[in-house]
Amino acid sequence: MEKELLFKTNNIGKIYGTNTVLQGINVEFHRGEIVGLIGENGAGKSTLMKIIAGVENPSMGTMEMNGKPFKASSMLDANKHGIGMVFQEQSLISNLSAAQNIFLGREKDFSTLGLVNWAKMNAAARKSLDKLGLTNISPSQKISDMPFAMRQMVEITKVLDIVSETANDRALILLDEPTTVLTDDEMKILFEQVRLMKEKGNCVIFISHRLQEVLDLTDRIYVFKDGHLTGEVETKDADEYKLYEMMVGRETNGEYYVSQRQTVPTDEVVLEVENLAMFGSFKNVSFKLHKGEVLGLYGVEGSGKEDVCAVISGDEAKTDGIIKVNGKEVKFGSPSDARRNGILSVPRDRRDEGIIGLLPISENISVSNYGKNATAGLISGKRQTENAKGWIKDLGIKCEGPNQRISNLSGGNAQKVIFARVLDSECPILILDHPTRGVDIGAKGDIYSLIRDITEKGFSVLLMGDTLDECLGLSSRIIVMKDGLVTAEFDCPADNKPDQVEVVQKML
Amino acid sequence: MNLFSKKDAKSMTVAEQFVSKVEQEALSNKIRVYAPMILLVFMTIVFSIYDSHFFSLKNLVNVLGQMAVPLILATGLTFVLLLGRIDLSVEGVMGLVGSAISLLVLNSRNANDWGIWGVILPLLLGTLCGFITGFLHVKLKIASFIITYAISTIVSGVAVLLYNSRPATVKAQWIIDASQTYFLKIPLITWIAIIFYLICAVILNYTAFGRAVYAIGDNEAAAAASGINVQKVVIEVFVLSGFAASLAGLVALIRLKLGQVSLGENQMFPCITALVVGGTSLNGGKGGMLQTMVGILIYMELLNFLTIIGVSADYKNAIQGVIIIIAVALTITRGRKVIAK
Amino acid sequence: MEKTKPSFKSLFVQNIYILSAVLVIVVFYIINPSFLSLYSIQNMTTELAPLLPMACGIAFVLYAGSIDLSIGAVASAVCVITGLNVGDMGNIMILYMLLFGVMIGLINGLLVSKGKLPSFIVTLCAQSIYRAIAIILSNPHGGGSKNIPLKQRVVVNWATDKILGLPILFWIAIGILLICIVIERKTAVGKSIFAIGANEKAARMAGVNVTLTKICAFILCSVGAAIGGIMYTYKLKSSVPTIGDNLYMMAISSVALGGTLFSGGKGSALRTLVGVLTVTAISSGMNMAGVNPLWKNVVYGVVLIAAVAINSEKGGRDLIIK
Amino acid sequence: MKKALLLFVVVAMLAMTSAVFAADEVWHLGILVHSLDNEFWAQEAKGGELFAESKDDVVAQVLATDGDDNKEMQAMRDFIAQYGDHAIFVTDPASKANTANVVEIAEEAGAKVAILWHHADELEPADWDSFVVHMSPDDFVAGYNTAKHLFDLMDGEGKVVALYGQQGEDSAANRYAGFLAALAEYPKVECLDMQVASWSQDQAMTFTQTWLSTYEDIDAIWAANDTMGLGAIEALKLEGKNGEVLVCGCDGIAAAYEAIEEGDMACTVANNGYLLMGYGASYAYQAAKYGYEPKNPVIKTQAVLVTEDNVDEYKAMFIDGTPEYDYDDLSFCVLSEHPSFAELEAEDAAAAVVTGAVVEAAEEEREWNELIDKINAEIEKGIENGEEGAAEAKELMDFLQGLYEDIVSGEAK
Repeated sequence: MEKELLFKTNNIGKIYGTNTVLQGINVEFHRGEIVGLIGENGAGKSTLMKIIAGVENPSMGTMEMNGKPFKASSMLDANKHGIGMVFQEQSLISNLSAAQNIFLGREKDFSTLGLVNWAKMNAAARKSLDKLGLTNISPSQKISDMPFAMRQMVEITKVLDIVSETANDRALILLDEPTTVLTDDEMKILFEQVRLMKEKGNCVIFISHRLQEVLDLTDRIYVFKDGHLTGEVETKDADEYKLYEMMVGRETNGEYYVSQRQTVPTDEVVLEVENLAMFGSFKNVSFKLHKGEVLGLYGVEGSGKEDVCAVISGDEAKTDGIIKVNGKEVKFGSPSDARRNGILSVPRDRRDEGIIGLLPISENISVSNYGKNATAGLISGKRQTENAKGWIKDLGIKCEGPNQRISNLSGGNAQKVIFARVLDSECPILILDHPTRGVDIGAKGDIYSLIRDITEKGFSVLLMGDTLDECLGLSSRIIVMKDGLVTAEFDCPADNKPDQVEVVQKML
Repeated sequence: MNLFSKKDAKSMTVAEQFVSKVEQEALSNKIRVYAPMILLVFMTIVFSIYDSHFFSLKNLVNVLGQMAVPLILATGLTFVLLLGRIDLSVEGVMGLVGSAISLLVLNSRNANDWGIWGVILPLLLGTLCGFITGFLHVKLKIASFIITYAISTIVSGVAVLLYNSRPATVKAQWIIDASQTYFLKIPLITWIAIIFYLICAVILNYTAFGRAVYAIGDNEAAAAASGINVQKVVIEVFVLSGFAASLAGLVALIRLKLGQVSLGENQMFPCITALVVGGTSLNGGKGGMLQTMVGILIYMELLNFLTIIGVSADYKNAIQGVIIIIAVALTITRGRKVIAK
Repeated sequence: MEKTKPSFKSLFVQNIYILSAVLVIVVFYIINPSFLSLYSIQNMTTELAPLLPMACGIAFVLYAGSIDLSIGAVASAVCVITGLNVGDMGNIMILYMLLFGVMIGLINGLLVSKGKLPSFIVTLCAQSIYRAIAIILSNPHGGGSKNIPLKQRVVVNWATDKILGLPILFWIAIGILLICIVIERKTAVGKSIFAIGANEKAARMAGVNVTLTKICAFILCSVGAAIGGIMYTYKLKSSVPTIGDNLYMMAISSVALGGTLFSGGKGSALRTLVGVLTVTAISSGMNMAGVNPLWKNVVYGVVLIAAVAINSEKGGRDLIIK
Repeated sequence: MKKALLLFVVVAMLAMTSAVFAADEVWHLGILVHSLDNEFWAQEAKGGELFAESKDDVVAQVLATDGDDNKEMQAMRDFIAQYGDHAIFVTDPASKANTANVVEIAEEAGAKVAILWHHADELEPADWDSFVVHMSPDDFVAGYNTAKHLFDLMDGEGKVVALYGQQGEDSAANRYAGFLAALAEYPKVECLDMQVASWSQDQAMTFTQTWLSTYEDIDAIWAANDTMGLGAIEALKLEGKNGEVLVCGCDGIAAAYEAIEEGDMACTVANNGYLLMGYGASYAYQAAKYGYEPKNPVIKTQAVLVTEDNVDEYKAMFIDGTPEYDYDDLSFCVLSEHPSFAELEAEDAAAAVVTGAVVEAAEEEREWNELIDKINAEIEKGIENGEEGAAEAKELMDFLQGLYEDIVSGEAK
């Protein structure tokens, strides 16, 4: 059965300055289907979504919706045409209620003489939430009082509501990694809803890094690489490996994690944690980190692993337990205390906690260790620049030079700058908190070999991997956490990685 | 922090700990929200005990009368602060509008007698000033602190030019009558302020515009993504603040009859202080009309009390400063990682 | 390798802030050539001397993304204390007053960084406190300003002597400017201030000691204000409890004029110098051009808006600067 | 050779004479006032301008100082940068202390300055070349007189409250000191409270309202200036107590006169900015142009207590019109209500009669005599050198002598 064409693009492209991020994209979306969009970070899929949703203007090409030329000047405009997008980053207003967020910008429907009838709005919100099975969310509850997953659901509700209102089941809904912070149950509800939307004749576009989800949910998959559309497959013909191949152009295996260079940890303990606890997050956590070792910390979101890292990096305060560095007990009030004791982290949230956007690359590298380029307390700008140039070369950071603003770099290159910063700090213990999150696969490989390089030099790494695969691949040992407690510890020698299923059993 | 014994905390599972932590946070948030109100009640009780004059009907009516100008200004500024911006131009606009009205109604300087238009046109002029401020702020992308300061210097300069150094005294009988009109023992100007306050409370809480103000103050990018025309709302807020300043100018003129720039002097910083004491955040997004009222009441009571007990004028400002730092420290909401700018 | 030469255009855009000062000076020179006479230049440099350290000081707080409204009052307090005592105690007062500045900055900084209170409110309250101190201290002397007795003026006269035709105060101010440049470009503290202003969370995670850095910024600011106050004493040879009442807005607006961002993370002492120069030139120039005093505020406001609009960097910012 | 020299001398001489007679020298008067947004200061500025209008060779410019010492110095220097020693100043100084700087700057540039209101301790006009005169309606006296008037109306008995001006300002302090001095003279008058209303009408009103609710029986409110007095009156009006509770002001602004007419205000002091600054300017001008030095350079001007008895007169003079003064008659302004200034008045009146014209004539004569002496010396030299030259010179000399006499007699007509 040939489905009715809902939306198509003709040779869409996008250029930022001299940088072409998207080129010659021709995609078609039909009514009643779910289309997956996959590709590495920076492959261009997010840019395409933004163009369709009216957030960005295309540099070239045209689009058609319902057979008519389509051009959205703003997101609101796109909404009116029946296109709605759920963003990766949270875009809710935290001090407004769920109902107010869902109908933000559309209060007119509930107002008489400009005054909004909140009861009416809450009732409408109730209805929309119920439709998605979100009976546990109260429309009058403030967003700031909700857990993250709940917020995400409100966001999805908001978009679905906007679009279904105007599009009469001819809507195009874009979901940009909606599942990152959802629990399994929530995910199931979401998937059900997405399928329901599809049944009604809408089209849903689904972006996710979790290939299994894509395979579960979609009918058809577009694959992007380096700003080009490189493939299109029917989901029923695809499997995870095939998709990997299409995205990356190579298979994932031990090679990928440079396992042959995995170090065998020495006996020297650099960091020791005894009965560490943070009230309401984890307790009784004990482990030892050896010199030259990569110690993986794994668990689901909310298992407490994030807070273990936060406490060790000085970002959060522990409520109990002991941290010892090189056998000496230490107390951290802030990350700067931790740094002074030789511990520094690569934060997970790169944009918020990693890069210092207004400053150039060289300053971003030196910020953790100004003293390195200083004589008698005075910093030499020249030495700082030379230092930055050295790192740019060593880590292969693609940039115009050390004076370029870091905010103009791509995710992978910005992350490499952050790596340059922690390495430049000469701290022997590094906490890598999702070091490859939002980094394209090429840069990922670079980061993996970099981790091998530094452990060979005697640095010790506490790693929180983005995926279990990554965590297992990189670590010499892995600690699994569940509900705030350590549930298992596995040795992961290069030639004998533990079975993934075994690990997963311990964390769920 | 957990007030129960440590042993208890240790024996709980992490999940239980989490629940109790969330509960505690919710509780402390609630306390924070109500802290200004608790402070207000506490102050009222302590002051009344300390000096019997304080809680006398006469004095309360007094405080209400003096509240008119600060309340109007603070109402307008609430919107500006909710956006995370600041408006230093209100003093200048007050002076300009007051001076302009005094020159257009029956007065001691010239032969003008424009009647009600003599009030309406200056109010529009002040509102226009607000528009210009907002427009320049949005279009030239100049920090609100600086643009509003510049506008303030300009409009107060214009005001002095208008009356050419010799301020006019209002002679229009209806304005003089207005200053001596009372309902329920409360002066008319205070009623004007209260009505304006209530209208603004409705605007803030029951209109799309009000929601948009919160949205922009909390997360400008997200608000824009939700289809809110950020620039338009920002300009509108400055227009509203300009109107509030104009109305405050009118009220101050009704109170004092002499139309000069100094009508607006030393009004703005106290108002902003009062707003912050009431619980409005200077970073935007947090606060509301209730907080504004509480803040203004706290501030007015403090001032009134210090006058009543006759604190030496030399020390009064210093004492006031110390008390306000303490009050803000007690009432302000801060997370552990919240940045104080 | 990827070394690209900065284009003329980008150089021009980067340095456009100098243009406003040049423009203002040229305009006033055309209106009245004696604007650039030696005497007039001496006058303007004397004028600029106390304002420059104050502006340079508060610039650090602005780089860090905070604000300090107390600098005027601090200058008043310092001016009063110095003026009343310098005659008897001699130039050692300068040292004491610098320490006083450090103390004030420490208190402000602690309240802001440790107490997590908004700097706007903390320094607004500090303003009323130090203003009160200035007044209380001058009260036993009949209130108001009090000049250093003529006999004792030898102690302070050196400051207005001239080297190379320009007053010593000016050279000191330039020296302080240079120190500020060194601090912001060459020291960890200065760089950390920019880092926390640009992205406090990230700077914190990178191991920058945010508390200490903020305190340092406030100390630098208050010391700048104290230096300004001392300079006013030496320049006016008297203690003036109201000297700072308008100064803080003047200092803040001159920093803004130079194009320093109020949101933090950007700016330089050289920009501040240009801003101070422009402000001084405007006020001197208007006197010399015979502008009616009634119009002065209007002209000043308009020039301020125009200059800030031209000077501030806003490339690539979608959001409106708050 | 000798002829050439002589001719040069003559031409120089004629040039000088013409300069003296043609009076094409222009004096630039810098009028330094706090600002123009206050009625009294505007009155002062206007006074200075009125004086300048009365002279052909004076150009005035108003320089506002915002009450800021620093801006005042800057404005003076800016002015001197343009006009050098042809700048003259009359200033209502930003502060007492700053007058020392004002004088120093003027001294350095050789510009004459008249200072109003305050002058720093130890700073006496007599010690300085450029500090011509200090004129002031005494703030202390003003505060004293208004307070005394209030207390007299109260029959020397009752309760009073006081509104203080801006903290840190001299006028505020001095007026309050006057108030306290008067208070000390009336033991039965009790001062219930003093508050700092910073010259602000709004604050004064607020304080008064609070007082009215705290104290039952206030008889009078002493305010350090008119604006604050008017604020107090507005508060009284709300209680219907205007006219009942006595209020005073100071400065003499239009609204205060109206309040006196309406019976709401008991008294104010007409500080008379026109007179103060106009005559101040005149002193500076006379000193700069003719080298005139007043015999007693510390002058207390008339600062009249305005009550309902004389309000019409003062309103007509200062508000509805501008007073016309003969700025050459420097004796006019030297009056004072205060007894302690009686002798001053007499002395200075005598001194002040010696005004410009007399000095001018004396100066011209002196210059001529010098010239003639020079030429005579030249002739002496010529005689030594030879008969011929001497005769020639003598001839020329006689001619010149005749010319001079013609000119002088012509001038006299």
